[in-house]
Amino acid sequence: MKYTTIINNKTFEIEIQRDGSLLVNDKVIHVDFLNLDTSLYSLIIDNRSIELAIDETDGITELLVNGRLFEAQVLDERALFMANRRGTLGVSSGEIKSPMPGLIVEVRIGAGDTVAEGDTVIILESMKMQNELKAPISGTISEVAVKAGQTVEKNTSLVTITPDE
Amino acid sequence: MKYTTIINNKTFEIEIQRDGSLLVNDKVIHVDFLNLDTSLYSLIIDNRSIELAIDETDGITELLVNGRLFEAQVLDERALFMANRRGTLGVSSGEIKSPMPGLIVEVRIGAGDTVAEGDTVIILESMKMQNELKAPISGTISEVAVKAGQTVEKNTSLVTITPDE
Amino acid sequence: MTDVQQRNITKVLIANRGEIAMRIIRACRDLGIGTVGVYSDVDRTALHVRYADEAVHIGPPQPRDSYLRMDKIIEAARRTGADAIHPGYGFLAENADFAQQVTDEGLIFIGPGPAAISQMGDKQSAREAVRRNGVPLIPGTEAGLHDDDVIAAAEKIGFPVMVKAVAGGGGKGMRVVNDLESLPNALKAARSEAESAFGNGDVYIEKMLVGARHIEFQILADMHGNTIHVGERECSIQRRNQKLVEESPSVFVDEDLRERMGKMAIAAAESVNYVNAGTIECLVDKDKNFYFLEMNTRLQVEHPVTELVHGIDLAKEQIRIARGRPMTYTESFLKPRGWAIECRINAEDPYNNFVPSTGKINVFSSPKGPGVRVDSGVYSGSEISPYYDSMIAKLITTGDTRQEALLRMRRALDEFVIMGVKHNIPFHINLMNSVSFIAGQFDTRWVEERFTMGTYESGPTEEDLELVAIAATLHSHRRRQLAAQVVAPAARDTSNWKWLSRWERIRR
Amino acid sequence: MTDVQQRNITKVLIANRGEIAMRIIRACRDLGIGTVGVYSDVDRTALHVRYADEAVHIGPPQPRDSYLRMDKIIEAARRTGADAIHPGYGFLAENADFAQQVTDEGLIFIGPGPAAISQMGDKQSAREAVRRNGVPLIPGTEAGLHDDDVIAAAEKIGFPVMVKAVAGGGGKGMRVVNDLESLPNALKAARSEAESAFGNGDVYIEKMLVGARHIEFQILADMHGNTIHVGERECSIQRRNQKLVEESPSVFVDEDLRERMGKMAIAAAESVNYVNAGTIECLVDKDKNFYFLEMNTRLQVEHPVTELVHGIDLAKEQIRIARGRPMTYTESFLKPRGWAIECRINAEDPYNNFVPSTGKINVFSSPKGPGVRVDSGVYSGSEISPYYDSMIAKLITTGDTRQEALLRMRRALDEFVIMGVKHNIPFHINLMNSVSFIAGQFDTRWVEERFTMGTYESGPTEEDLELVAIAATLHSHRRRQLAAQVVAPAARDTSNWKWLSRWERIRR
Repeated sequence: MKYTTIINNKTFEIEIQRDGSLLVNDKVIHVDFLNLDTSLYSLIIDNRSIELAIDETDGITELLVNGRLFEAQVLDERALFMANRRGTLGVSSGEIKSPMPGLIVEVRIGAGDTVAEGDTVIILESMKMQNELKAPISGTISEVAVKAGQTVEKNTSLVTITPDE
Repeated sequence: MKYTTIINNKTFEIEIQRDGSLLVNDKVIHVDFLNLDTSLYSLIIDNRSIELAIDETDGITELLVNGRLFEAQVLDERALFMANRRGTLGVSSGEIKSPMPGLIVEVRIGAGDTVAEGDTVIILESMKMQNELKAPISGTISEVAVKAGQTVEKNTSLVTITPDE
Repeated sequence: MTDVQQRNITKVLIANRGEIAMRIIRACRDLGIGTVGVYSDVDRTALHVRYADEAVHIGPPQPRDSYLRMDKIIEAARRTGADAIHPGYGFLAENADFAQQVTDEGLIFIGPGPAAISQMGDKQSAREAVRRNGVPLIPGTEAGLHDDDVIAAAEKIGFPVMVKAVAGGGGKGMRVVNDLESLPNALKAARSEAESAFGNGDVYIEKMLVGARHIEFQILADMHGNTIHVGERECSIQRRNQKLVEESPSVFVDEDLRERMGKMAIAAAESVNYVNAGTIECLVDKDKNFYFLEMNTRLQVEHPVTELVHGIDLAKEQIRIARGRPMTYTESFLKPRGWAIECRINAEDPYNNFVPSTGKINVFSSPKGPGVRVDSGVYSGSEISPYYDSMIAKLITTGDTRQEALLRMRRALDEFVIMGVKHNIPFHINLMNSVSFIAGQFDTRWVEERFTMGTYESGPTEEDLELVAIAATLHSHRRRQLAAQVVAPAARDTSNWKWLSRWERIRR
Repeated sequence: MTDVQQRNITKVLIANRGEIAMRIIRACRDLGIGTVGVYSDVDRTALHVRYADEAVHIGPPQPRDSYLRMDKIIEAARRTGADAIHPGYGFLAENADFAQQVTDEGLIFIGPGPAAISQMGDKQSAREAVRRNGVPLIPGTEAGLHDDDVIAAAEKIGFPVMVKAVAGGGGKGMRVVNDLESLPNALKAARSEAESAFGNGDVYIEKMLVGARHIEFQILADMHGNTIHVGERECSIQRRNQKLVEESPSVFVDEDLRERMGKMAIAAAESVNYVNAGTIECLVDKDKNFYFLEMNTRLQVEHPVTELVHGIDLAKEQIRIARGRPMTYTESFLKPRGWAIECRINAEDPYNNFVPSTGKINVFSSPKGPGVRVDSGVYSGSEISPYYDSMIAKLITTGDTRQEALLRMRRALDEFVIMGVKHNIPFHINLMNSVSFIAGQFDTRWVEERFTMGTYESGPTEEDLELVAIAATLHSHRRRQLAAQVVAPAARDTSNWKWLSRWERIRR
């Protein structure tokens, strides 16, 4: 099986061969990859031993290594083809979702506004805190789905940003 | 559903009623029994909170509460009927199994010998130790399945004792 | 011994949740005292409910309907026969009414008396009380002065000063003034802003402390007239007034300062006849001038660092004091042994403006070994709900020296595995790598103004990335293979039971 | 400072497994030193393999084919570029050949030199060495004496005495003799028994110590001529010569005895020019006479109790010494701070003659909170194999006093959950409840001769039994309901995937 794996905007071509060895960017690598418990894994390559906690949700693989979190996209040939056709390969989504249930305190933008990556877009009150939700990418606000005073559930879509061409 | 549960040679008649409440030896009890993780459970009855680790193997339910281990037999009506017919209800088995893989160092008894509960029957070497395996009940040795010098796997049947009438 | 009534405590109700409830349950168990936990709907499976001897349900998740319901908590104590209530921190811990009601019910409140709580709870009455005992306050003026008097006072205090609205809040009517010249205009602007915002144009000024540290002293006082301090805690690593890292001792406090501040802290506690454990919070400027900020009339989140360098158990000492016994110690603690650092592990995303994160903790594997203490109220499988604060654990390390404690903390942070919610362990790792933190050079504004995740995070090496990419790929690959197997169940020729157990084996 | 070559250590290979491998990996991490683990076939998923920076496979499960293979271990060090090897305890830790080979390869052996290991490894040469430095030995005779000389010696030594065969083993040729009268016959019987068992009738006698305690002293020595002791450990709680519980300090040791035994321990270590950490094991009789038993030339299982009462990290100190640095401390430790107790948690069944138990650990949830340290090499999901010893964790608690440490231990034992293998936590719980143990009244024979599980275990109350019966019934009931669901798959109308996830939800 051939996969294209994108992590930190870097692309790795990884082929899993019949004998279990890997071709990583055309280099042969022997790996020892074991599941230890629920989402805990141990990987030994060339005597180097690392332990990872791995979770996969909505097509994003999250990997925790020594306290640091990585997000990877693993695409097989079909998924790669589809992603290329849609032009969504490696592009961050412009959708801001509510990271937790809470109360919308302030909506700082309106549809049609332009925002820069990192601009505060919405203030959400939850867990005794006022939390600033920021634009993940630069672009134009295409949709604002909530208004101040509204309570929202976790993962509610709040604002959509269309990236600049 | 009605169950007969035997623990420490005491018998409890427990009926699980349709509304989820219990009849324990004819007394109505409301319980809050939750699974927390793998074999961890929390039980609250009448504000009393206990945590248990529970495992069931070969019809024996093992329960660990505050560092103490209990073994229970839970029989539904059919199983109770069968056990009564076979006369095996609440009777410890006279079979000695190997608790771990190891080497039989010594067999102290032969078929036909009588033994008392607690007599050392076999010496098994494993984990750098010589371990004495003792008779779980008093009775007559009906079968000796191993001899000194033999290596055995975990749970190998070693000796069977027929209880005295 | 003075004539104090000795009271017996055989069962304690803990009016709290999370790690502090666990901390108090453990202290009670160490003393052979029974425990009663209380829980809201979402906390049925919480650790404190599992570990308490008894547990009483007290209502819906919202704190105002459960953990803040004095009537339900007192009723729970009565029903279970508890003879004392420990409030923990937060919730009802600093509520004088609650302390009063508990006492009126004939129960023991494990904490200070209602009068001390209410005197220290009000900023103005607290300042008045401690001033009488000679405790230094941040220089400033009273409210209600004319501009001329304010200006004269400012000259005496020295610049920079802060102009603050009496009715203030949210930064409105507040001005930083760096020199005498700008003061009249600033006063005018602040008054008008406050007038329009709050309908009250009254302002006062306060000296602005630049580069100040937050340093606090642990106090213990019993009913026999003994009041001691148990050394200082350095709590300057804060973000939006939330402490993130605490240590004891403070790199900034020498023996002389410890002695002077300790005396001040005892005087502050004695000004309200304080009994039980409490904390005097201060700001200390670069020249080692210190000023009383407030007193917390309860056990603090960060109490473990004090316990570890002074070999004292503060929670047990609280119970002892509440029983009417003399404290175990009658001398203040002037010589910390070694160093202790605490990192608050919060369910919040350090890469995304520290937004809190909710959800189920899939994996919670805490570091172990020498010099590591973990106080937590969660476990693999527990839920982080949006109803309560986001702290999920406290990780505390000790060492002979600050450097050793720091290196241990780094190791322990690496070893800590929490999956399912975002958390701030990466923040702490970066902090432990920052030169300023290692050198002990920081003040209360440092994290917010000068610390960013990017600065101290070296990008992963090419080799690291490749390892992670390989793991991600193999993980996805296996999941897909498994999914393919599952949609073709006809191929199985074993019983469902066997097949299920095989499935579980594969997943392990 | 004497002229000692300073050597750098940047990467340590740990030639061991289990909790001690974890202990050393953590010490290295605290020091910023890289780590290499080694593993046999059955240890691929062991904790030490997961936590080491690098891991090298060294062969089949049997120790002789893996953890005892010097060649493979040295080869692993060479391949990974490790510059030092830590042997832990057991396996190759006290093998002089191994220490020599490691040194010959230009690697650093973190432990004493080969000469000291071999001198202390042989009972006879050890006795000779320490005797030269005035260390008291258990009174007795040489081998090879005539009966008359033996009888004369016995009169001087005093009764009871033990007659022992030189070629002895397994109790053969051994006799306890209580008075002079019975000695001649006993000698005759022992000689004839030894002759027929070993073909060698040579015997000697040794004073029999009645009611003796096993007390040992921790030693540290560096290359700069410093040798200190770090106080005593009480290790009398044993079963079949296996220590089960250790504490520091010992209730039996007063300041005077500590000073005298400490001097003796230093003299014993100096008799072989000992360098690095080691332990002098002694028997101490009721009259506080002490006798050298043997020296362990390595870190002990029970080293944490010493660390906790003296605020020292012995594993780090070992590495420091191996680097050629002077030790951090040059004075012996005479004043323990507080008390520490260690319980060895073994996979063995205390209700069934302590038979070891193997299998998969389904649940491993270790106690937390103040005053609790857990050193372990296992986790939920790991396998206990029959190839290695049965210790799965060390639980260590501390307190200001012995009583506090004991109560903490009780609490921590209650909190410890291990499922899947039988273990000896019930033994420790009963021990902590025993009056003799609480009073500190025990000797090395006490557990075997006077402690039974039944004596100290109060039967469960009727109420407890009922609760447990209810839990067992509900558990079985749910499993059966679930099984009924599974054998009727036709009733499902959701996809396999959804159904599987529901199944998993139900199981949680």
